[in-house]
Amino acid sequence: MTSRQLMHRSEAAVSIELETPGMTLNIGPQHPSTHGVLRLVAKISGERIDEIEPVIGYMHRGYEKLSEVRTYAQITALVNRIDWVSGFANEVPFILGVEKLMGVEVPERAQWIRLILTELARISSHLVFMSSFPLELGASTPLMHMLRDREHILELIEDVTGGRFHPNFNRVGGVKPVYGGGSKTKKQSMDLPAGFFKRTLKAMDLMEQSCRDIDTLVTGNEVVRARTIGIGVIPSDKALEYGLTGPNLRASGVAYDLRKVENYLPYDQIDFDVVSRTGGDSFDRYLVRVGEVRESIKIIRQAVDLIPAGPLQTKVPRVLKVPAGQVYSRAENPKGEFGYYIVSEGGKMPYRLKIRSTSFSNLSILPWILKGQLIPDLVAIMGSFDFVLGDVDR
Amino acid sequence: MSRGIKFAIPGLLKGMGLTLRTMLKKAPVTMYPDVKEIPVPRARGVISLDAEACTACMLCARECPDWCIYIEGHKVEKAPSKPGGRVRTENILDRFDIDYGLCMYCGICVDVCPFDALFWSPEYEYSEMKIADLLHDQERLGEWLTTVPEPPALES
Amino acid sequence: MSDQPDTPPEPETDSIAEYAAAITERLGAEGYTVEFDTARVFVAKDKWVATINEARKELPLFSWLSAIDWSRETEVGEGVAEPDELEERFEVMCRLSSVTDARAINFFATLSKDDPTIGSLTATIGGAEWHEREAHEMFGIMFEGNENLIPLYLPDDFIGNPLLKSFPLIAREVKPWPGDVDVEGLPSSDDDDGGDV
Amino acid sequence: MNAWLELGITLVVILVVVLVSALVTIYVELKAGSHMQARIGPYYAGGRWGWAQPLADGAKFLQKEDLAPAKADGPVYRLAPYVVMMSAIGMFAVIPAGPDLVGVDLDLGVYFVLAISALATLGVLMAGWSSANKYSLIGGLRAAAQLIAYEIPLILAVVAVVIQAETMSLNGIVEAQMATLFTLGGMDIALPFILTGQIVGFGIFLVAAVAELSRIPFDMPIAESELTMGYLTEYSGIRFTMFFLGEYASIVGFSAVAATLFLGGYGAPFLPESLANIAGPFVLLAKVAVLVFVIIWIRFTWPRLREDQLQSLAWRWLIPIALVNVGVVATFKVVF
Repeated sequence: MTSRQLMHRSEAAVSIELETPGMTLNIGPQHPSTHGVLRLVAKISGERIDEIEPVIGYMHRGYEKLSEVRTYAQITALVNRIDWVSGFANEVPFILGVEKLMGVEVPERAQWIRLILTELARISSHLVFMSSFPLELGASTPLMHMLRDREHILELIEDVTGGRFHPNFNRVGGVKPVYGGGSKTKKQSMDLPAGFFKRTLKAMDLMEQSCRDIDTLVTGNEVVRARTIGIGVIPSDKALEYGLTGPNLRASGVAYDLRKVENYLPYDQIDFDVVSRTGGDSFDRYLVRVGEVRESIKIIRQAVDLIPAGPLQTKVPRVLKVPAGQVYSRAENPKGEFGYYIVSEGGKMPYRLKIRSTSFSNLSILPWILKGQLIPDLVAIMGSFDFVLGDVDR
Repeated sequence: MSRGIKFAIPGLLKGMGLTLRTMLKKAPVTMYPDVKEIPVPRARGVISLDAEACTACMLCARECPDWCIYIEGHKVEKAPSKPGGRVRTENILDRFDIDYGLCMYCGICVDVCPFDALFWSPEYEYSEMKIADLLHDQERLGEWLTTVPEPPALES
Repeated sequence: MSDQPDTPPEPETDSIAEYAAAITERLGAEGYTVEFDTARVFVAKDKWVATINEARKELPLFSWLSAIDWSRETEVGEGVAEPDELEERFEVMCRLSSVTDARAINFFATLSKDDPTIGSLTATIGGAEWHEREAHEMFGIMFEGNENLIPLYLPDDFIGNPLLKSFPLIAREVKPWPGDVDVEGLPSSDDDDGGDV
Repeated sequence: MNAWLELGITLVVILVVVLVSALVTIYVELKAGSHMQARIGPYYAGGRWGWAQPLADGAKFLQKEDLAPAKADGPVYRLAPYVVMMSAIGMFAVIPAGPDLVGVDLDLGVYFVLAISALATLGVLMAGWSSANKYSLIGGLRAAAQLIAYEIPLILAVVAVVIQAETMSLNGIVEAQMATLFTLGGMDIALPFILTGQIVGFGIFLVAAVAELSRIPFDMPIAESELTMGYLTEYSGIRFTMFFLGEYASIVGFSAVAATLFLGGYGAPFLPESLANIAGPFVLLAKVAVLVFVIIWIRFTWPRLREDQLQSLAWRWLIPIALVNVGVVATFKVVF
């Protein structure tokens, strides 16, 4: 081998290196911005993403299979673990579906309690978003401030249901009983504890303050605006094609809110607006959620005025047997449309339960939206989607 | 930058004002092991057992989604309440264990108990170094009974 | 905050039943049922893709896609009410919904168990890819035209289709049901008390 | 032999100052940051207010295993933290804390400070490259790009000061700021450069210094939510401690340079000459403390920018403004 050849070889090696062939960057499943165990396999050149493949399933718990071996009462306990930051909102569509199948009428007061707790769950979920989204962008203070304020909401939920994250408060035909109801105790449903309304209204004032805080800290911050405005724009047709719902869809200009559309819980007696924006970028998705917290505050204030007195539980048999039939029941979860397709064959357990979880559909747009973005924008876009991995994997 | 420097600088400074104000305020922190928060009466902390009331009917063990309740019992003959009456049998509880390593705190067992034997207690300090120690036996479950609060007053 | 005026939705038809009848007629589907406000429209397997694409013109939101395994025998859980009369089959279901009012239709297509193959929607609905991958790994249904039918949740080397009724649930088999232990019957003699059951 | 002893004492003093100032800065960041976030931060270590938390953290880090990835470029990987640390120590060597209280009084002190502070980025780049980790690599490259962009406005801001002070010695610059500007009611009034036409330069210097330090809002080389921890990803134990101490010592170092160049250094109004060597360090300390607090305050309020936005901020805004600033200062110097 002559020295000439050697030189030639090294030159060849240098020119190959200068071409910088695409690098594969494995983001996750243990990564600070993937909210748990999402994994993204990205082909990048420089900091630009050429192609991205999300890998999910690290938290797949098989809830659809598990539901087939559980009674309806046991599934209620299971479903509020799907999207754990808004546990109560997951129970509602399931219990409504079972009630539809059984033809059970729910007393008014129980419906209003469900409504109030759903909205509390919505606020608490959005507060988690308002804390984690700035964190993705590098601001750590909103995280602590919003989690501090969420504590007020969790306290209210715990006051009523006994659980902060997993209320498991809904029962077919009403709400949770105090005890089993033996010879000494009467079977009695858990009504709202004394002073609840006063504390709720006080908490709502605090929530308004935290909305103002987040406006000061995040909305008005030029760095946030520079990082998010025009980043990750989803046009409405793409959003519909990928099944985006909730704030993610409403940020794209489609004012679709099941609370207005679907006839469930007494939302029709309440005056509130559907928050929607037209930009479809990360900043709009953030603004929609902040706006929804303000609307939820409005809803809860009205609900506290409107809630009637009365019974809480319709009589249902002790052993729940659900008549055969198929029903799809959906409700507006903080993250979007949450639905259950219940196939009953007349037994104690469903024959098949399809869980339409919101984050799963919302995340399915990731390969499309992240193509051609920069790595810092990936973080901003994913943060703006507000997903929970338990909700993706089920 | 999107809105021009006229909006940018005040926006940035307002945020700094908020953090400074927060710094000067007292932090809302409960120093846990020294100061303890009192959980609400309905808090689902731990399940307590009134063994006197339990009839070993197995309802809770059957309804438990996690299969974490273990009950054993035997039947005994009970003397007739009045002479010449029918001889009845009674269930005697031998073992009642809840495995808190498995329990998911759904409260179905408390809901279904028809004899007022199970109650929620808001106590929460029973973590263990070994998972096996989380299996609370009848005696341990009975100790929790003293911590069960009265149900709270209701909103009228 | 709202940029768009919130106009109350004006449904084209009075009820979901009438709408289901109308859309069945328009799309040339095989039939429909409506129960509990849930409309099901049955579509022939070979017209699946065309029908869904046609329907998306009026129901633009692709909500989800999944399947049901109708099986006479079940390994876990409760089976169907009358197994003898059941025709073993898969049903693929896809839900489209309107974004202005409550109209929504679940489209159903029946697949035989011998040939669980159906056209893929991914050409026009990008969001269907994940749902089809899920249905593929959970039920073993093939979606012709979806090139990327790799497992979504399960490990790559997983064997079996977990949501089939013939698939056992290991968690329920490795441990005996505590509820099975009934309280022991009367012992023959009172002094000999067998504690273990 | 006397010279060696003097050098030894100087070195020990500088090392102690570097370590203590880094630890105090870490503590202030922990504590002030916590309170800004409605927390209380360190509480138990040391008995009161958690004052010993940085020491406890340091002791913990020292016990940890010093890991290096199998494919790491060993010598470079091991050397990188010391480069960063050395750069921080080097800065402290020339900053005057009093007329005679200076490690080495260089005629080209400003030049030396800027040169040695840029070395830290070399250490960062070494760490990023040698870690055999893609996140580290991206972080290292970002740091390099950031250095190239922000060294220029930094130097331009300093050039204006040098023009005004007519010297490159740091002591000289402080003395220039202590020189009597005018007499008002029988009192000699001396003003720091920030009040005599360098306010723009001070702003540019501060922004560029924060960028050089990779602090929020310019912490893209670290960016824990994007690059996990950037070039620090693979480091642990003593080497991580070195990076950590180096980073915080650099914060103090840059603040001290800024205080010297723009805020009058160790000089204070109405401070008699005779006390300058005794009170000087405290005056400087007070000024440094304010600047350090502002840097921490910003870190706990703002999010981070994107790499290309950072570049456009430097090239499209800071450098032109800094050039104009140099021109204006030079014109004034020539005309008046």
